[in-house]
Amino acid sequence: MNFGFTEEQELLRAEVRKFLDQNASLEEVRKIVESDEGFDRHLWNRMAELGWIGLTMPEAQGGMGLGFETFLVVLEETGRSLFPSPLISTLLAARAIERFGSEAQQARWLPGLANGETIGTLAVLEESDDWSSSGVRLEGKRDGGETILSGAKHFVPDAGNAGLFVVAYRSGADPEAVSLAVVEEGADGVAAGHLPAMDLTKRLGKLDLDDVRVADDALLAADWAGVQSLIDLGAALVTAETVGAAERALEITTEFAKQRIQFDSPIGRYQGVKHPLAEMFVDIESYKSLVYYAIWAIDAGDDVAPLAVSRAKAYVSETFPMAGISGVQLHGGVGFTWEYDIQLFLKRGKWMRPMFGDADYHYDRIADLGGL
Amino acid sequence: MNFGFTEEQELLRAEVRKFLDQNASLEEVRKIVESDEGFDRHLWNRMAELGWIGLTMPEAQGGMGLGFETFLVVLEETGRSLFPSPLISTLLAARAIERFGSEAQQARWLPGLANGETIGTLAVLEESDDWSSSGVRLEGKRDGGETILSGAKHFVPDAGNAGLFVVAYRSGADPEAVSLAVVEEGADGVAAGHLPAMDLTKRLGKLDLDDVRVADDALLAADWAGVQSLIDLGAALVTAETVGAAERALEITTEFAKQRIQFDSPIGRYQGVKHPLAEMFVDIESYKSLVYYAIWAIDAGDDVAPLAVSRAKAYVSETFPMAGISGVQLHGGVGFTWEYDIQLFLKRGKWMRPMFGDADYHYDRIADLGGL
Amino acid sequence: MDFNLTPEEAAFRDEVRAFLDENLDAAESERDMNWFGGWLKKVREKRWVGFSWPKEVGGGGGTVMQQVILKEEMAKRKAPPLGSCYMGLAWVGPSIIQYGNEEQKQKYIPDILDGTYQWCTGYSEPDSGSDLASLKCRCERDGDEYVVNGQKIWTSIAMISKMMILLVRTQTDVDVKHDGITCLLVEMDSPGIEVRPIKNMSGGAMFAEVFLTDVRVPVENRLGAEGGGWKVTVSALANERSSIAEVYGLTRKMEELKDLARDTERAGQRAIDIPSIRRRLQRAEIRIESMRLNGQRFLTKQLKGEPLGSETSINKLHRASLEVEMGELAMEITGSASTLMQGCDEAPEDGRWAKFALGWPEVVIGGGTPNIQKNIISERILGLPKD
Amino acid sequence: MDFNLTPEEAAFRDEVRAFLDENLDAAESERDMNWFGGWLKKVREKRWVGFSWPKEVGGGGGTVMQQVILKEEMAKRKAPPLGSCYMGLAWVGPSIIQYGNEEQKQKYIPDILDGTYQWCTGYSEPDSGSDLASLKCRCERDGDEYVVNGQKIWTSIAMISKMMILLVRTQTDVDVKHDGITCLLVEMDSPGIEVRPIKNMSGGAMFAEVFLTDVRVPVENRLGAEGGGWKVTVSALANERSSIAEVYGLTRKMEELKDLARDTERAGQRAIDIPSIRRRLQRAEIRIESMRLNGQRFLTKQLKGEPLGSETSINKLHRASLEVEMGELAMEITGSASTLMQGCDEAPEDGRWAKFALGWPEVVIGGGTPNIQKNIISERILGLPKD
Repeated sequence: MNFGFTEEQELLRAEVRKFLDQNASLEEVRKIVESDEGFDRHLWNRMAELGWIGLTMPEAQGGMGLGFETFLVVLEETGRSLFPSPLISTLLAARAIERFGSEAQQARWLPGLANGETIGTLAVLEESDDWSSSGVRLEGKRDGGETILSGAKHFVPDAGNAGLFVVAYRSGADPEAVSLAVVEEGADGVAAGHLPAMDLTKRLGKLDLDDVRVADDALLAADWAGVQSLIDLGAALVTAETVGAAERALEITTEFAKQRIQFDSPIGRYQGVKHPLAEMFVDIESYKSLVYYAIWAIDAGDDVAPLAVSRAKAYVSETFPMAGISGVQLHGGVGFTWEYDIQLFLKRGKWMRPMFGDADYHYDRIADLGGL
Repeated sequence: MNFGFTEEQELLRAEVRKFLDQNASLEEVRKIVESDEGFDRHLWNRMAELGWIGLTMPEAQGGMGLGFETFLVVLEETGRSLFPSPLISTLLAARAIERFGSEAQQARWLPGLANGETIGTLAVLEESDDWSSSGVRLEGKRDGGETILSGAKHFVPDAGNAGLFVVAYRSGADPEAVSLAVVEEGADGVAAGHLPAMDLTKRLGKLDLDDVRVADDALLAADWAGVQSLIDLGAALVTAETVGAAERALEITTEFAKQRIQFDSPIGRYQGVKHPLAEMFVDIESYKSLVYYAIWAIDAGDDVAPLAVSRAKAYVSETFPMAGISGVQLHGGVGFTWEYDIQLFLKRGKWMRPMFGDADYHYDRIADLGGL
Repeated sequence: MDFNLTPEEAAFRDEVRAFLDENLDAAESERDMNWFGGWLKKVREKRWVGFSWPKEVGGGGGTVMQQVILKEEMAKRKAPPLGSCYMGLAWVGPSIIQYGNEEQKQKYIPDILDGTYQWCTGYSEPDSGSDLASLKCRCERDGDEYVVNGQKIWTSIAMISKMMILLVRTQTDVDVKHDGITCLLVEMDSPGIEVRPIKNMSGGAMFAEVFLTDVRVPVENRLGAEGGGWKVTVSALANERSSIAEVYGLTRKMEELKDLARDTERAGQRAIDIPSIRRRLQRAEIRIESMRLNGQRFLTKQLKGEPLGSETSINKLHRASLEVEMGELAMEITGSASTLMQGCDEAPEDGRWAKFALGWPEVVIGGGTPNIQKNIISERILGLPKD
Repeated sequence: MDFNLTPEEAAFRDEVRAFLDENLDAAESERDMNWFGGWLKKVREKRWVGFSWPKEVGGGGGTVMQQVILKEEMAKRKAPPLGSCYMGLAWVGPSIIQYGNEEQKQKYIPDILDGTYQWCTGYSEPDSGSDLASLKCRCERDGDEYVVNGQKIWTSIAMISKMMILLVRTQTDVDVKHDGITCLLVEMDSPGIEVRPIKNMSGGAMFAEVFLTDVRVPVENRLGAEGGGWKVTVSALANERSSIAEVYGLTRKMEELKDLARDTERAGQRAIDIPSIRRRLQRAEIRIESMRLNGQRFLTKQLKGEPLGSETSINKLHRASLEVEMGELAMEITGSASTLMQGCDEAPEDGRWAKFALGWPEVVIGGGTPNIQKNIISERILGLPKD
């Protein structure tokens, strides 16, 4: 029984925190998101050099071959600083290629993903906003040894910056006949862009596919169970990143409560302020435990993984958005001004809630998986 | 627009409160419920003499012919003092006879109900605990000009003390073919008694009917809509009585918070104590408004009555049980001892919750009635 | 109790309904600023702008019940506002009517009713918080002028206002801090006034900071007596006690939210049919209904001539949680699209719900945070000791 | 991270499972007191009673991980308790092992392990509240005896105990109130002891008040040094920090609650299929799972030799709300029958859920009210100022 991080992992955490503190303070982050791309390609490349992007990718392809448990440490830190980057998206694309791609496919795409040159993303949802297999209606039509994709993918994270899309498409009549294709930006008929976002540190976009011809060597050998394992992973990674964001939101509000004087004493003296903060702490520590365990289970290939992920995501989807609201409320008048940082975390809460399934989806999933 | 009580009604309230303060302090109530019957027949008779039991019954039958709006005032007071009595039960039985009985039937039973001699009750539920028409399975079999009832009615309020049962029975094959029969205690095959109760001030029991022969002159001309209007009335009266109980629970806990000293100051100084009390106050004032309005609508014969009742009961069923728990918790260690009064209100909350439909039932009813 | 209308009240309600039938059937596409201008003209003709004000100043002289009926019918039909000078109608006008001299009434009231320009209210200061009377904005008399120096904050629509009703301190050596406060009517283009909008988290700005440096205000622009400004303010504040309008605003928003839940499909079913969504909508609706009825209970007190006290905090607390909850519900209903903002086809209803979900703090915190409301109830109504 | 068991740990788990397979298959009807006696004998033979205690005093010498495994497997199979001297195993035994002399160990430990009789703990006093060290129970030495006068409250099972571990004040003129406290082992049938059960709202009594009037206790019954009683207590309290056992208790109750929801029909459907019920059960189950994992994170700290601090309040808060919520859920599931009590056929499971729904305060308030836990977290962990 060991529910803690190794010394190496703690060193990595310190390294990432130092990097982000120096390069991506919240003040800096506010500037970065004002740019067209919404992230800083220079910092992205430096993170790639430090090996953080390829951390979980195979060593043979330029990665470091480590587990998601180690990557967790990076994500908690990017969450803390609301760091804008296509990290989770790129990782999911790479994971798809690693698990369902041939050696040739891995060699073709993974090195570019690991070294930061290519930004990847996973495109599953369509207009129906349905994470089940029946939500995937984009048909892969066979035509002369190629597969033609025509339609649109919605709510695609980092769509406007991605060079590589791992696209879920319908491969047959069976409800679960869904597979994955790799589509590259710049190919004929591929158009993608960002949409106006509430949380400027996280961009969603749309991918339009207009008679895009995909050669067989760009099809991955995934079935619906495989796609679902990627959705699970996405939910786990988003939840892990939220742990960091939530801890920072709690810190910022706690600090405010210590500093802000009203009626001659800090507002943090009042139970009406301190008790909600204590409740936030209890929630954060609890979904932290849930997501750590889920990520351990993913790494260990344990059957409990999907259930563990859904429990964590249901908990965080239900509680963190309200924590953001509570944080703003406890700040009083200034909390909702653009100038104060707490509102950035409120927005992160709203972005996070539906990502890779909201609470309703995950409660239903728990039931489908044989849980309650 | 007038959402207030008349001077006469306020005088009645003062009179009832004085009577109950003098005769039914909580100390006295604790003694009364230890008796076999669980209520005080002497006080009951005095209340009858004062006209309170027959308040809403027709003047021609010994009642006072007033509206439920006036009776509301009595109920808030019996709620305040957790006064144990078959008041609501008797009223519902009388209402059934008044609305669905012939003049002869009214003359036969109402005077006894109005003057306190007969205790009445309404028996609808069966083992299935289902308030819909399909919950009534007790069949009325016709045999030689009589109707034979054989089966059991469950969760019958005041069953052990009632002399007269208004029993819902199935009168035909249609799902809504339900009517009412008057069954008297002492008749062949009728057996009823109380069951061990959590809230000793409110007794539930079971009515067993073993080939009970009911003559036609004991059948009321009610259909399912009529039965449902009685259920609605029951829900409204229970909610009204709860308003009084809730106000008293809040008073007791507030008083405790003012008196109880910890770390050199009254615990009521802390927001962790005072804010839950403020929230209780908001809830009480709000379901008070809802139930007053519902009872006005019943008196006025307004179509909104069922919807208004269900809104009030859903609100009170969801909030008052938690208020009782909160009251006990705010008392700290002593709250759960038999000696302190606050636990009596916690129990009242649990008794009230399912009576004439819990929150789930009433939310569904709201939807059935064309609401949300 | 009697919730029925008298024949006279019913007749007035029918008049309002008939007006709405006639004037609200314009197609949605026609509802542009021109349409709104026409609407304002028509309701002005009916004397429904400033309906509660006396007829002799140009108001409608409506009774309390008539005001309620008018607000209710307007809200039910989602009618646009009655008048366009928002702060003038809510705060400034009543103060001028009660404390202004004849000249001031003639100069300002007609423009407020016609919506000729906007007013703002210079009350709060950075350090005054909920303790309004502790304001410090300095004011010295210099001949026929007052000279003002200080700062105001949380001033709504200051950036588009032509006039400001301003509270200043004309006397500092007072025993009671409520004394020595004076109320001035100030032109916003006076030299020395700087307005800095406070950007909110939606990226817009409803409030501003107002900096006043040697701003000269003619003495005739004083409202009420010198040192009598607190009374002027309190009467304006009292005017805001009734929550009837808020309830109808919420009711209207609730109807729109239900429409959203009916029209949004989530994984093959209507959002409104998802049990967790439906139950939360139901709960919210019941709470709004209880606010409506609470408001009617308060109204009954008012009609009997009794003053309203701290019980108005009840509906404020309901509203605070409902504004948050309804925004969150809109987010959950619209799912992955919930955080898309105005300016793209994919954003539900062009991002208005996303904006709504960021808009509660201005409403909730503006009226005093929930914690403050709970203190008011527990201390003033329940009699618990101050913290 | 590694949640897998080592081969040795897995072997121990298998041993426990095999034992349970063999000894728990007795039919339910056989599970009477005789059966329980047999069970106690068998687990005593396995040395699983006092499993954490050193082997030399008769304990099992189990490692921390083995203790966790044993508790987990027992809870999963709903096995009866390991031992019957509840307070002795939880509080008294560890104190005697650490502070008792050889004679005391030989005299008391075997009886605790065998469950020969019950112990109770005389710690709290009417005015001491959460400030245990402020206790006042007077104690003067008279030759070879101590003479005790005072009152204790919230003493569990005092009415059925033969012995009491009692904290008294042997010195009053101390600088620090923790000094001057002494720990005595007292026979409950000593003259001058009066036990008054505190009737709880279920009508039963788990706690009692204990009145001590000129109670004479031989000096050899002192545990630890005179004036060193606080240390003895603190070590016993520290023993209670791990929440592993609580979690399995809740898990077990949750399984029973799910069974109840599956077996109860409400208006034609299983209660578990009613969306509002199911969602609340799901939420509760996730919180219990998070408690289990929180406990394992704390356990990891313990295994690394780090002390546990205020973070144990996390699971205490979860537990407090879960105990209430699960009781309420049981009530809602059983509907109209929910408030029927033991002693009639109509009461669901003979009224055990009704009793459960009244039983949370003893658990929740006993461990410090939720408000106190929130103060601990916000002050000691988050560093907010004291109120």
